[in-house]
Amino acid sequence: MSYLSLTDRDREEMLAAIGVSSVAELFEQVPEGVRLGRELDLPPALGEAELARHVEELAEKNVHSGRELSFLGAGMYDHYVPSVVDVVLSRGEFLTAYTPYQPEMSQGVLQAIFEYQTVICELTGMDVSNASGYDGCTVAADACFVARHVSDRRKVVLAETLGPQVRQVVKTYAPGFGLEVVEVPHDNGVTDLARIADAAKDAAAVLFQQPNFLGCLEPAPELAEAASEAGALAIAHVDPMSLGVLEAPGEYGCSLAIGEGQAAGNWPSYGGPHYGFLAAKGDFIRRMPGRIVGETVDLDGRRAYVLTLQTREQHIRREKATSNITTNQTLLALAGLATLSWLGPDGLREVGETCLSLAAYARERVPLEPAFDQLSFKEVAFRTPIPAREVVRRARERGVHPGYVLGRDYEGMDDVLLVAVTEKKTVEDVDRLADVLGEVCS
Amino acid sequence: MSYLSLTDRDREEMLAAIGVSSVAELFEQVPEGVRLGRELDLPPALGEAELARHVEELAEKNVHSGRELSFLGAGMYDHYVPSVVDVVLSRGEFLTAYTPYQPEMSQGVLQAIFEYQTVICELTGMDVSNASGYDGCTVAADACFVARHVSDRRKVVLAETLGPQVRQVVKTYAPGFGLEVVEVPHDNGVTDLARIADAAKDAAAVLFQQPNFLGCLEPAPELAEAASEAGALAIAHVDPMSLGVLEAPGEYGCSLAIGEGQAAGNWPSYGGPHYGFLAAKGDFIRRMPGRIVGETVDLDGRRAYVLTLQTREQHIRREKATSNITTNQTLLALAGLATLSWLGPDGLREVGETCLSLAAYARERVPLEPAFDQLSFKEVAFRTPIPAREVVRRARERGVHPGYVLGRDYEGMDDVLLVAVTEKKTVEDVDRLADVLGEVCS
Amino acid sequence: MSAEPGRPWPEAPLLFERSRPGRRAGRPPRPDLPEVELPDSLRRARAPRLPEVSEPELVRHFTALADRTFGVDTGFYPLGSCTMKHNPRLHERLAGLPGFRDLHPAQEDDAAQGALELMWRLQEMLAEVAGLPAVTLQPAAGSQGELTGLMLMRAYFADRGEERDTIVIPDTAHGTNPASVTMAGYRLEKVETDARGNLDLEDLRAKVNERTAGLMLTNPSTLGLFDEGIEEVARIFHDAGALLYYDGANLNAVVGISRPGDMGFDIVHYNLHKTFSQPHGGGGPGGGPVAVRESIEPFLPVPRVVREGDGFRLDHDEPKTIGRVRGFAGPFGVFVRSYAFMRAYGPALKEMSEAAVLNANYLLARLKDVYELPYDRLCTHEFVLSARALKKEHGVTALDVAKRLMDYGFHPPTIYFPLVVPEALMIEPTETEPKERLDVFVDAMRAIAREAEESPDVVHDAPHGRPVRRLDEVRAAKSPVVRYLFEDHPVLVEAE
Amino acid sequence: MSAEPGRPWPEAPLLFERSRPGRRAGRPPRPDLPEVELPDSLRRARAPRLPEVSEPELVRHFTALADRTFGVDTGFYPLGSCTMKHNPRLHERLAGLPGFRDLHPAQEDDAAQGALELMWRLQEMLAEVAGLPAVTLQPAAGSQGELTGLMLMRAYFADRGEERDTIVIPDTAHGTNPASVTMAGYRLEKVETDARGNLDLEDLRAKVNERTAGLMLTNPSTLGLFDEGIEEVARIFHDAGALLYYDGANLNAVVGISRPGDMGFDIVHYNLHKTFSQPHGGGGPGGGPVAVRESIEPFLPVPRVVREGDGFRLDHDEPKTIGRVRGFAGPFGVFVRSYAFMRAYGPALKEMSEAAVLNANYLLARLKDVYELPYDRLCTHEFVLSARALKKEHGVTALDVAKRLMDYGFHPPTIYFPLVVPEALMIEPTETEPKERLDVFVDAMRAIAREAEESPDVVHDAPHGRPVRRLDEVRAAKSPVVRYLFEDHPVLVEAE
Ligand SMILES: Cc1ncc(COP(=O)(O)O)c(C=O)c1O
Ligand SMILES: Cc1ncc(COP(=O)(O)O)c(C=O)c1O
Repeated sequence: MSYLSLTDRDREEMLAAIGVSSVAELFEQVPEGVRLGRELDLPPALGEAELARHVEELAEKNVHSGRELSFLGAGMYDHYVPSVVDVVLSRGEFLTAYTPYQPEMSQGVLQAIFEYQTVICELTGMDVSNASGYDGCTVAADACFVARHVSDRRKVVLAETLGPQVRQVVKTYAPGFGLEVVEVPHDNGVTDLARIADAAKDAAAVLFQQPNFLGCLEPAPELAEAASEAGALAIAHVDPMSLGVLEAPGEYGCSLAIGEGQAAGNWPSYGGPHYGFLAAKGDFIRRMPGRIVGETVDLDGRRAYVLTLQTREQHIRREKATSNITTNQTLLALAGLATLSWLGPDGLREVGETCLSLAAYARERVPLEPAFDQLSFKEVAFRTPIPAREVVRRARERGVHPGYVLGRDYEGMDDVLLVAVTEKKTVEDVDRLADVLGEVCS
Repeated sequence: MSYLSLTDRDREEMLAAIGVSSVAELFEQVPEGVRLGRELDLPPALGEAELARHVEELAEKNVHSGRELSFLGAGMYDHYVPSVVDVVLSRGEFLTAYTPYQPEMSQGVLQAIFEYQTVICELTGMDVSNASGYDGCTVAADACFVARHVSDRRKVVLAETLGPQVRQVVKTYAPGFGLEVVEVPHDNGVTDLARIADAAKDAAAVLFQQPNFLGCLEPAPELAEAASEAGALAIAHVDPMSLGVLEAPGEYGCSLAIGEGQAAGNWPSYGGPHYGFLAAKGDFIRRMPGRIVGETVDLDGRRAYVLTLQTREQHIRREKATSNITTNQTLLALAGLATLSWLGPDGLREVGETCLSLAAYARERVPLEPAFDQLSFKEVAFRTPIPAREVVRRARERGVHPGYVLGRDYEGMDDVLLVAVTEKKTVEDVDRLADVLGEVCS
Repeated sequence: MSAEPGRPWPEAPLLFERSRPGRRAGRPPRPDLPEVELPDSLRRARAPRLPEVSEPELVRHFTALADRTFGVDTGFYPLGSCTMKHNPRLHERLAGLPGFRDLHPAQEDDAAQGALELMWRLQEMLAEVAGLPAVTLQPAAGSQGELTGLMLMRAYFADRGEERDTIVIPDTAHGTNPASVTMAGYRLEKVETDARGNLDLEDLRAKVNERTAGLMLTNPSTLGLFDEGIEEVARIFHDAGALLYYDGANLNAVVGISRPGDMGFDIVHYNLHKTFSQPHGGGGPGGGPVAVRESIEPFLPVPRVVREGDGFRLDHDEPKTIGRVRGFAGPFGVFVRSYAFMRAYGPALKEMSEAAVLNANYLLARLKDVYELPYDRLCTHEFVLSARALKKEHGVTALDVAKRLMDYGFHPPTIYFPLVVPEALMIEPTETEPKERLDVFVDAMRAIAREAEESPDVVHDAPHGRPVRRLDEVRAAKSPVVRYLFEDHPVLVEAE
Repeated sequence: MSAEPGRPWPEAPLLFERSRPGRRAGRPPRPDLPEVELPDSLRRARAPRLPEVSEPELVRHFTALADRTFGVDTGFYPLGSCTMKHNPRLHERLAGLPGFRDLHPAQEDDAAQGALELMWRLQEMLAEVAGLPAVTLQPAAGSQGELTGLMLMRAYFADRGEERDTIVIPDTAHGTNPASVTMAGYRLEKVETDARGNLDLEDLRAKVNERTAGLMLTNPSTLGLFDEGIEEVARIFHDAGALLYYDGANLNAVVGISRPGDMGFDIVHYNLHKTFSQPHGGGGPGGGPVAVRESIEPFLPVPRVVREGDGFRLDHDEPKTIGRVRGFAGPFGVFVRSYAFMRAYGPALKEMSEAAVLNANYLLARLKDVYELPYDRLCTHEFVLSARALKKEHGVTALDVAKRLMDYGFHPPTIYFPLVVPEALMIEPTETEPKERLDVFVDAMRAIAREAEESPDVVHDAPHGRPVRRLDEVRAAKSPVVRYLFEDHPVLVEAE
């Protein structure tokens, strides 16, 4: 199958107009020596029906959340994705538009991004948000790049309770920025204040996560204060779905707030595409990485929206740009806008309350020791009497995926299972988890 | 959950503007005696997430064509529904528009219906098509109503090989039309010419199906000729997906052509909604039931489309209308338009060839006696050594639904299994069917 | 290329005009099998002239046509009698679940329990709403529900050996009612509407007798008024041994407030595509289930969805059934949507009707000083104004008002119906509209009334902002062009 | 209500302006459990001011915004360097299959075999297209592919104990290249383009030395020209022990015709959202896989998708890896689309590039007599014209031409890039456009050239048929308003 539109007749007329006798002639500019003298070695072409069947067969080989009762979280959550999202994703105009370089052609997507920026600022308590970053990991690297430019310090501090993948990405980027990375270990599931204060002394920034990767609520305000007092930027990595009940980073002294947007409006989709968000206080506006949409007027004085502050960007600033990002995650961010608007302030708060209650219920109901004696938002870490991997294996035989094995990322946590609940889970679901864990652990 | 938009404040302001003190007052026009004094006894309200989960659980209880290899046909077929259909079905403007009474607001849907009418006319070899009927059964009744008005005869003849449900619907409607219904039995799977000729003598119309319900190709041209010679209208019930390879009814003397559109662009969906099509030769245009879109111009001479010949319709003609239909199946018909346009003449022919070949292959490969010694389009009836119901039961245990038990509708066919193939089936699928039937029948 | 640069409506050529020989989109599977010989008499001689277009152009074509179509998703759509409410997108997801979408209707009952359970539960809920015990989901739309109801009357009386041949219908009735009466083989008897918009009881008593099979009534009526004499009306018919049929098109006004069964109706149809939110799809699909009293249940169409223990099945043999009115058990996809809709509200469905009636009365209150109100009462979910005065004083008709509304971004109301009101404007806001939308609609209606006085031409020439201006409908009907004719297609448009 | 009756663009208030206290759409589940106490320091004090809107209004809002957005589905979108081709709707179905959409990325490998197999097969196909053996799918977009490539260079040389700090980039390079160089901590060295649009070999030889880590090149270049000296270019760098990086943004020109690996490139990124049809979504998502030679494979990011027997798994421990550049294994949904796209064409992918190049050369042939062509050669999949003459003679700039094209129903081409061409108009039709679309585009471009001469004002004032006219972009940047500020929101528009 092909998606081409040219008929043989079209081809002939076009070649004639060009004044060549064959398509091959058009490629004479390609030196003989570098031409591929053969057909591409690719599997045979498929018609749409055959292709659909083939890919459906691949999809069938996966065990998705409809096939087992899953408590996997650890950064990707199965919060409910409302059907209004389908309106955004299914409209060809949004789906098939490029970055809105020509505002008159793209007022709709520009306005939507402006609305998204506002929603992110409201959630995080910030003044400016970009139009999205790649994901919750790369926005952390972006944030470090900002810190690198507003400070002459050459070190960033990462709380060990910050998502492992987030830390890994920062470590991959840091050398290019000329930044050294220091990690501060946790103590009983949360970050040690004294050690943060100490590490922050000569650091450009301190990054921590709320709620943290171990499922615990950090003393976020104190962490931010410790960082600021040491002259480092406080940067919080937050879960958008928690911000109906948890305080906004902007309210406790953070300069930047970042996060993974997936939980708000995107399906897990085996890891992407999703969106990362990055918001900051007003003073950082001209150091922000990525697209930003601004409000202005047209010649007739009509309100209108446009990509703005482009002097930050690479097509103008080139090597002096605040980032190299061009393609971002707009469509996913708009799904986030639709979801958060559908929830509204009350709905978001209710989601948060439900998560808090279910997590507390799980902590009681599950017949295992909580690994940490801390407050939870929607995740609880439990100690398992046998290796957590084995618990997962046995539980899955019973149709339940009990959660994430923290030993995957943390030394000495092979017997720690991170259980995630969202508002989609019911009391009965948690009961079933508890019963299955009871069975397989005894 | 509700889809209401009024806030308490809105309500107050509105009641004030109306000059009543409560919503209850608005209902005082409803006599005390007929008011429902209590709450409706309905299951509790569900939020979107809970509702989605509940309905998904219901859907999971069904064994659909993705869960077993199914050869069920008998009027509903799993031809491939191309993804362009999603464009039509997902656009809110098509989805949420009413019948296009105001042409300036609905040029898009009007033009699409005009295109649909053209496609149906091309397939059937007719001059006029309506904008769709309810389904392949009711259009048969509509056709009889047409015949009833253009002839003073009071009898319609139905070939017994015409779909059982089609015949049942005609029989339900006929008394109201003052029509008597006569059925002509089949002989070795096809309609007996002599008996049709005989029955047609004092009949207003003769209805037959090509390919017929038993999976056989009728001598359609001869049947039509026999009907016409007897002064009865020849009306063919045809499968749109067959009309790339099978002759168009308009070419062999039929006055009307009708059919079930599902095969062309609609999913089986447990029986609906789908669309029925009804097309006729030009002389019947002012007797056509249902909506018809016509071409005209606007005040500026721009080409435009509009519902036309409305004097046929009930809102003008009332009791003298050619039908009572108002709401029809437009959206499904447009899915048909998208599908047939996606296929084009070549694609439709190829679908037909594939069906013919696979049916012939099945006839060879399946280790059972064909019940009839006739040509097949995409369905073959086989005799089973044990009751066909039992064959179905056993085959389904092996993950294959082998087909439709003709004994459901036809006396003495409890041992006849109707196997359907479409272009979605592969040679390997047919091999698997053959092997399973071999196992379970021995 | 836009023939008129700067004109926002792009050209929309017909698919057939976009067609090029040899161009194609879909490529069906071609197994490696020999082609089958067919006798020439059966083999197609000339290929159908389907469009030959590529997929990209196909997608653009339908996108462009959608852009020239106005739906509830586009804006306010107060089309009276059509209940154009919001259609939840969730329903499209649910109807598209493989377990429903890919389920063959001939699948064995034991492998379709989820579908059967959904239909059975929907029947139960509909029965509760109507106040009648037995429901068939089979009819495809309201009109077919009417016809089914009339066939049920016929079967009911035949079974009792009674000869009744007349159906009484009010002058406000929708056209489908008389049309259904004819198709069912009944005689028609018209009855008048009185000064308050109720059935004229005098006229009624005079027309109901032993030949009367029944009444067909929409209540609230197409005037948007609840018949205050409904109890007496029911008495008159039941005393004469006749039945009452309820046209459910206006059910949106009274769900949870008053039930047709309690009003005295014996047979009721629902319009799932109105009251219960099946999107209307530019003309359809719909759903027209019918509910009846015990005495009529034996005659309902087959198959019927019945419960047996914890299971459900399709029951095909009911000796007294009228038979079947469409294929299979009905438009299942429609049931999924309406089931979801009712489960979302639950017992609060009453709030739906309350909001619908509140919205309508609010509009009425804010418009009746500028547009004539033939029946000066509180309305239910819709109301009918008249442009008679505007026409007399400024030559501005209901049609003109409707067309001008388009320029303000609204779909026009239903016009010239019901027939008893001259220059009728039939306005139904539905429950899902927010007050702001109603307010701007009021502003527009009032502005148009002013324009009618100050600058009638701008109203006469409306619409100005749509892809086309007013059409030559006479020409369309006089020399109908109802299909594309390729090289023989008449050139209507000089411009092209 | 449309402030200007008859104006086809309805008002589009911000969601926050549609908001009303207490109004809502979604109602999340609330289990019957006690609320949890939180310390005040953690508990949110002031609720975020998210919009409070009903679902019906939410749907209309996004529908209205979509109507004010132009996509490939709307029409011709010849945005140079962006490869705005048709995006098959099938891909949306496939990416939405529950087996993919609802699959958690931390799911055990044995329960994600279908996803892993799809990624592995995609890697294999991409490797064949690039002519390089090892592929990572992780990078989120082209820019991140660039950065990843540069990090690979750093790791590669570090591993060999070599000190190299400079990356050579041509003056035609896209802005992301220099930006990536900086972020990777490299120095930048610019090289000139010669009169034929190839790299200036003299200049190049002078600038490549033992400090040179590598070259970043787009080939065909952003001028749409294939570098005729590419073999010599490769020799120069390899002789100096440096590496060549291929910016794959223009790969659509040469798939199946010439492979970067065969050209001598050591590292390649692909833009799945350009060449391989991931819809661009108004800004993203994208996918930027990177392919490399054996010698660089050990440094690729983790996790890597590897085959083991008939199974597949994620390999996390590669001692020499640069680490991870984004979460999980990459934007999986994008992979599903690109995989399906490549499987549809199979070996015929070459025809895709042939058609893309044919379409571009046809447009070029029909336009070069009215617009200046700086490099008079056959082009590849795109070409760059200059409006310099128009500007000199009639004061009509590339920007004016772009804006006026909107009135003819087209999305404008890329303008003012590449920087080496004054008043640049960079036009890329892609392979999916039919000839008729190209012809009407040619007509429009020629018509605009005429208008520039005869009625330049209509061009200067363009667009006339869009929801807004030209914007005050200076004001937007001078006093930025980048979020809604509720009661403190500045009133920009007198009208409102
Ligand atoms: C009062 C009334 N009755 C009956 C009908 C017919 O219903 P349907 O269109 O579902 O066949 C309508 C539809 O507009 C109506 O308004
Ligand atoms: C030549 C070139 N290089 C790199 C990029 C950046 O790619 P992406 O937008 O995928 O990050 C682009 C995008 O426009 C481009 O045109």
